[in-house]
Amino acid sequence: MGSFATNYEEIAAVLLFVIGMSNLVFQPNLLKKIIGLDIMDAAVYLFLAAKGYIEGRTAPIVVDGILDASHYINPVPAGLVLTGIVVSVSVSALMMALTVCLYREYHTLNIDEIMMKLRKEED
Amino acid sequence: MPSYFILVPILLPVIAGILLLVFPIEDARKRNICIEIIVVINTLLVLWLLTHRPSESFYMFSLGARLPLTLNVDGLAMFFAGLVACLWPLASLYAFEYMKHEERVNTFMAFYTITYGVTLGVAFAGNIITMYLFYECLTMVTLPLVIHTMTREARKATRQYLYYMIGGTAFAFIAIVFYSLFCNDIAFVLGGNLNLAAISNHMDIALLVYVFGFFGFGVKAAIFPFHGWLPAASVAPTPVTALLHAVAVVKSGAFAIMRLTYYCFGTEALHGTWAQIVVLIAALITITYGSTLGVRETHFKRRLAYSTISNLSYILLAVATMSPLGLIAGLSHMVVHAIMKISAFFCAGAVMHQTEKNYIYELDGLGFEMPVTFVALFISGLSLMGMPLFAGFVSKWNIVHALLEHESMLGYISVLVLLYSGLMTGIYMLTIIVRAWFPHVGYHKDLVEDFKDPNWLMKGPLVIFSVLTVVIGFYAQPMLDFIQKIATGIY
Amino acid sequence: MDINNYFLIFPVLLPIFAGVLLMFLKFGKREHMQLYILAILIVDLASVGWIALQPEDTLTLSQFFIAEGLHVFFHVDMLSKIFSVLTAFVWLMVGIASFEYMAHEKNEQRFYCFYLVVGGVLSALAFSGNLLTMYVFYELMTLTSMPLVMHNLSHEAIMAGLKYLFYSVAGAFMVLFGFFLFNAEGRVLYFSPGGIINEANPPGIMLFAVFLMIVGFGTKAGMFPMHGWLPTAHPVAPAPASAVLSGVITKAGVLGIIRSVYYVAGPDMIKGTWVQYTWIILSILTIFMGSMMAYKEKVLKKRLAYSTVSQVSYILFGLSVMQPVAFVGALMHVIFHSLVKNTLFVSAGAIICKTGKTKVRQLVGIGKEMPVTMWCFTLVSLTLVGIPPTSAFVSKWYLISGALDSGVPGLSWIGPIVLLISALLTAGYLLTISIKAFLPGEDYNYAKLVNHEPTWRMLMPMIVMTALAVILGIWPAGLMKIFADIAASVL
Amino acid sequence: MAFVQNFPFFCIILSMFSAIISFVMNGRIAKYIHVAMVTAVLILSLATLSFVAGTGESYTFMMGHFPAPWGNEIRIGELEALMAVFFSLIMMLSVFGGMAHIDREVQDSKKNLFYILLDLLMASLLALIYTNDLFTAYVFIEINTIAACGLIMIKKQGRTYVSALRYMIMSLVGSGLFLIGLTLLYSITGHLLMSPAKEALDQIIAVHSYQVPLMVIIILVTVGLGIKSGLYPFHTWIPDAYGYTTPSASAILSSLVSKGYIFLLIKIFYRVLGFDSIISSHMVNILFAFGVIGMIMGSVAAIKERNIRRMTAYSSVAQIGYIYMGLGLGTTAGVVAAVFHIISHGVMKSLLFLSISGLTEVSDGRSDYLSLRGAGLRNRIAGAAFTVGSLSMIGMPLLTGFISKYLFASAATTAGNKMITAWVVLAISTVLNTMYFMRTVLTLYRPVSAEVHKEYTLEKSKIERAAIIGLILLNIGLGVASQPVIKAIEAGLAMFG
Repeated sequence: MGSFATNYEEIAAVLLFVIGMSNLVFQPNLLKKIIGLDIMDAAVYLFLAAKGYIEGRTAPIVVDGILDASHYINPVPAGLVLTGIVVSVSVSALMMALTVCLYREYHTLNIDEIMMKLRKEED
Repeated sequence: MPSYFILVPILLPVIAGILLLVFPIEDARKRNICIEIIVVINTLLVLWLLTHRPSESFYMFSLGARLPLTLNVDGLAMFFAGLVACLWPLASLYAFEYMKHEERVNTFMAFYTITYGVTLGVAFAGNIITMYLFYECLTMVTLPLVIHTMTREARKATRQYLYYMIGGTAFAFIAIVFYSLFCNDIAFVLGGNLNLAAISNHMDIALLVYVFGFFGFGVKAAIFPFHGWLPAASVAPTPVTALLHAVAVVKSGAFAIMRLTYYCFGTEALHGTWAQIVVLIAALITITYGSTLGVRETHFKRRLAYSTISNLSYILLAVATMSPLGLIAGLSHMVVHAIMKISAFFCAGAVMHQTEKNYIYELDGLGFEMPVTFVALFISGLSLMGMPLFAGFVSKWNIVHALLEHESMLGYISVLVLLYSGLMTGIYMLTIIVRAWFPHVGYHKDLVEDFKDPNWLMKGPLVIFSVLTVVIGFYAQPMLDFIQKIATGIY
Repeated sequence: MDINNYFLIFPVLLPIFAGVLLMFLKFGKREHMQLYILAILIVDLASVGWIALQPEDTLTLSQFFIAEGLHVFFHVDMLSKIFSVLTAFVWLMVGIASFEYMAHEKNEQRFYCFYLVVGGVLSALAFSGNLLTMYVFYELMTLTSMPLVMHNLSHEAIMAGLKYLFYSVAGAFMVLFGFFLFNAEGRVLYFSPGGIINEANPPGIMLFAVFLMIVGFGTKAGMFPMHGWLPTAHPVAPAPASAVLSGVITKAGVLGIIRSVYYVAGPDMIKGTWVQYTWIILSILTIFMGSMMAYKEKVLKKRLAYSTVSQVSYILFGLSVMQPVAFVGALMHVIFHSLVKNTLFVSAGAIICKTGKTKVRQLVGIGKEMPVTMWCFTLVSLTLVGIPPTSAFVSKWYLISGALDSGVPGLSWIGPIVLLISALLTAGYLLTISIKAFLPGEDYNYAKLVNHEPTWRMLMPMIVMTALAVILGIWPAGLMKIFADIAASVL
Repeated sequence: MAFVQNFPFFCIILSMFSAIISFVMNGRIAKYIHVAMVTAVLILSLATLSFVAGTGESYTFMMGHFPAPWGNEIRIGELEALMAVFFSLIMMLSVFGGMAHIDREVQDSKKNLFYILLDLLMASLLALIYTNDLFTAYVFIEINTIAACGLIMIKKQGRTYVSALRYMIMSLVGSGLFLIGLTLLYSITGHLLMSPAKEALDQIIAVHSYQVPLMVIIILVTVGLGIKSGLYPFHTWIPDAYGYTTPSASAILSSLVSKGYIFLLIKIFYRVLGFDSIISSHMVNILFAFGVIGMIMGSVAAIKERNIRRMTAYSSVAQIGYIYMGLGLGTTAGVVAAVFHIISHGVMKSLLFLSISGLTEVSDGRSDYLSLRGAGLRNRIAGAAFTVGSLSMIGMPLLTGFISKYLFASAATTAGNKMITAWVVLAISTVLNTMYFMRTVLTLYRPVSAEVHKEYTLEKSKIERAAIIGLILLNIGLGVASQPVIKAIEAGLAMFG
């Protein structure tokens, strides 16, 4: 059980991921869905960052002369995280837009009510 | 003769039919003449082709690896093609008269003609893939014929027909794929061409696949429990039911099974296995079932349909004996049943066409008003029940021979079943005759007396078929010799 | 192959063609038609007689093959001669008698045309030299005699006709099974005295086949369990029809059994097997049941029909014990019973058409009104009961003595006992009629006694047949010699 | 290196640029740009295909100046090139086929957006096909999702919004799972490029360490992509998404977008995780099971459906079931069949969706069963197209559907205990397909009295007809001359190894 003590970031990440995903799927409210989505993504970034971090090294930012690579942590995950953030931002923006459109149509944020109204208009 | 010539009789009717679809001919007379000319020419072409057979098979093209499309005229093809070619012109003659009062005759006739070509395609197919192709096409081109009247029940029947057919081919497909993978060479060879070495340790799977194939193709041959479409499909106009039930569809089902059994899987692989027993029993059940329900049915054409169900299984029973004798018997019953059943259906059609009577109990005393029709019906009835001196007896005789060849209990039982079904046939055919000729005292004569026999277009085929029935019944040897040659691979 | 052989089919074709022709002929007066029929019948009898006079086993006609193994073959031996002559003779007699009877029926002409056709078919049946031919004409007989049954087209007549048809067809198919089986054995089924298979302890299936053949032909002979049609069909048919039905056509069944058992299977094959025992038991049952039913029966013709059931089973019993003496007895009973039963039915017909009385209790004092008829009736009744020195006494004597030393365990003495009981019953159900007819009792009103005697045309046949029945009983030697020869040849 | 080798990269860049410049253009020009772009991509991909087929071996194309394992790169094999050709072709035909509808249904302000989305879709699909880098794959998955979502909601109706939302949620879950699987993979291999990752994994597998994480990775990646491609239990978004948007969009969505994910999955199976480990972990059996269930359930749902667009959408569920069944057979033949079915299903489905639009517009714009009576007689070409599509769907010989059926069935023969199941299910699902497609065809050709439907004056859009005819020909062509395609697929799979 020692591994739990050492990889607590991973555990946290996984927990967050599950929380976010369940929100995304089960929340009736659109905004909360989006929040769930963001939590989910954040969990992944945490995970990545934790993977990239190496005990007792500094961020790979050159301040006073280049030290050899063994002083720096792995920079790739950081890059990935950045990219990921960009992606997730755009996705949540799209979700927002969708939410706005839906609200204009149905004057509610509750997906169930929207469904009900949709059925009504269909028949 | 060059082998590509085989393609001509297949394409000619198809093209003609498509042309008719695109440029309809409104004047009925002109249309009939055109169609009859086409059909007759095609028949002559076929007969000529059969007499001058190309030596090698014609390779069209390949759908893919192991999927070549070839046409070939071997003995079985000769047989089936000859049968179809001889019956078709008569059938279409009959159809002209019958369809006089229907709507959308152009479409009908177009597809009727196309079906001719496709059926020939089934006959001439040189390997099982090609046969499958034409087999599927046959289903599709007969759809418009079945649905033609567009009544509710016609549409229902058509859907049923379609689902049964596709379901059947879907299962036959398995057998085809299996065979195409595990055969030495996919072309039809009498005696089968299965690569037994490759499947020696999965024999049961091969047998299972064969059973799939048998039942799959058996759907067209209306084997129990996949017979449901046939009685339902008798809502179609009579020329169609006659064709479906007597020549094109059901026969190509039986034909396909013969191909599968004798020319693909091979009898020595199948003989004496559980698969053989399964198919034999299925055929027996079908015979019993069909003839029994025929007695119960009071709708004229549906009764004949049930009779077809049982008679088709005579053929399958013969095939299921998996012996050369069986093939002979099956083929002879194929031709005999074609003749007598098409004549029976045409009689039913003539009655419906002249009197709008659909049910047996309405036929009281019609025999005196429509003598030709009912004499023809009587002859075909006797032949169906296997009366000696009529064609039906000859084929039944052969089937029994095939069954009793190996003295097995199942063989004896099958003979008993055949006799039972013969009795039932006697009951359901002769009751019609008795009604027609011996009406009860005090039947309403005035109701029937203004009816009369149809004109020669309808009568002609009837007479010809009846004569054929009697002639074969009296002197069957030439036919049997020919079939013998086929079954022993001389052709 | 000289011309005589072709003459063989003359007595077959002549009545058939004459009958068919009759369908289309138009006669100004009934007399003309009667003359025509009379002429045909006489010529027929003459030709048959001529054939009968030819020396033994010379006439053979084997020109005609349907297919290999299917051979229509005519051959004349002693048995054929006897049956054919009997048939032709009875046909003539009943024909003459029917002229008067049919006066009060409709569609006379149709009746006679079928009457003639059946006559022809029967002689063909007698001449047929192998099972196939026999089967063909057996079926034809069924089909052509059915119209006689359903002549008056009342509902029950038609139903009776159909019942007759289906029973007979069922029987015929049972026969067919045996036929198929023997053929599969690879034997050519030309009748030969003593049987062609005739091997001790044959395979069980063969025994089963023989049994089926016995039951199948037994259908026509009204043997239990297939006797059901007989009491239904005879009463509804016109009297002449029922006369020939029970007088001759039942004997066709007997002929069939003789042929299949003694000329195909061979007695040695059956002797001592379960087949023989079941057969004996069945015939005994039939004898007993038939006479009981006759005893209970109130309607005259029905009573006669039941008596036929029991009497024909006398014959079958005689055949079943497989013992020369009994065999002779059986054959004699064939002749006698047919004479007797025809007389009975004809007189019953006379009563019906003259007085319209059908029930037994109505016949009180009828002997006063139509003495000649009733005298014949009484005489033949006595014959049938078997009072010496009348004919049936002789036949029964032979039957019983044959049965007693046939050495069949148990049944050899149960049979005779049953025969005696049924003789008593016969007396019970026939003589009571005569007694009532002549001794109506004092409350019978002699005042309004009118003479219903039919004309000579009806009386003559009765008298002739009665005379024959009696005389043959007194001087049976000639017949017996012939039968003894036959018995010797087959056993 | 040969100049041709740059083409794949050009394709991606080209489509992205055309998207970008379309922003400042109006709808018409955007359309032209798009068409030009797709045509160019088609030609370039053809060139690439011929090149790769010529050399007979795949090559990697380095993006930027860092070699593997640091830099990002794309990899081009025969299969990839084939897919690119096919995708661009279908894209083109679908857009042509629905042109008139696009003009009618999409409001003018949004027209250029529509084409932008198409361009982006093209770009992301190409990238998914070519990329050799897992994280790039993820990024383009998301782009793909966004573009698809835009296409779904392009009609700007409430219904389309809702379906877009459902689509979004499902596919976000999917991509989330995929991403976390990815990161796990990275954490145990330390690589994101496929080839080095595979090498690392091979060592790991060789020493039997990290078995649980490997299992988790396989499950996460498969399930993630399965959800995105609408594998049976996760198919709920499909009918809405395909059912309501404009025909071209539904054609493209059903025949391309989901296929892109499947192709990526196959690629990952082969090039990262290794097909053997997939088999040894019982993932294939699970895929097989879900695929088989999907084949049946999708068709059953389709039979219940009265609106034929939704019906066709449900049939795609069944068809995707076919593909996963093929993968689940766990043999190369099965994968070949699956890939071929990706293509043939694309051809069939786009044809069906386009013809349906042609049929509905002669039936008062209604797509439910009853109002479609006789539509085939009113609009002959659409009727013919639908008939061909249906026949192909039920596996009529001479049409492409037959070939894929044949491939599946013959692949099953080598699949041991899955064989019988696969066969029977194939047969059953054929029957089920018949039950809804051919039933519809019969309805289409059922004549109705004239007063039921007013006379329609079809505006004869030549381009649409041309596209539909092109698709019909494609169906027949693939059915008749399938051999080269199959050969190409086999070769491409060989290059994967």
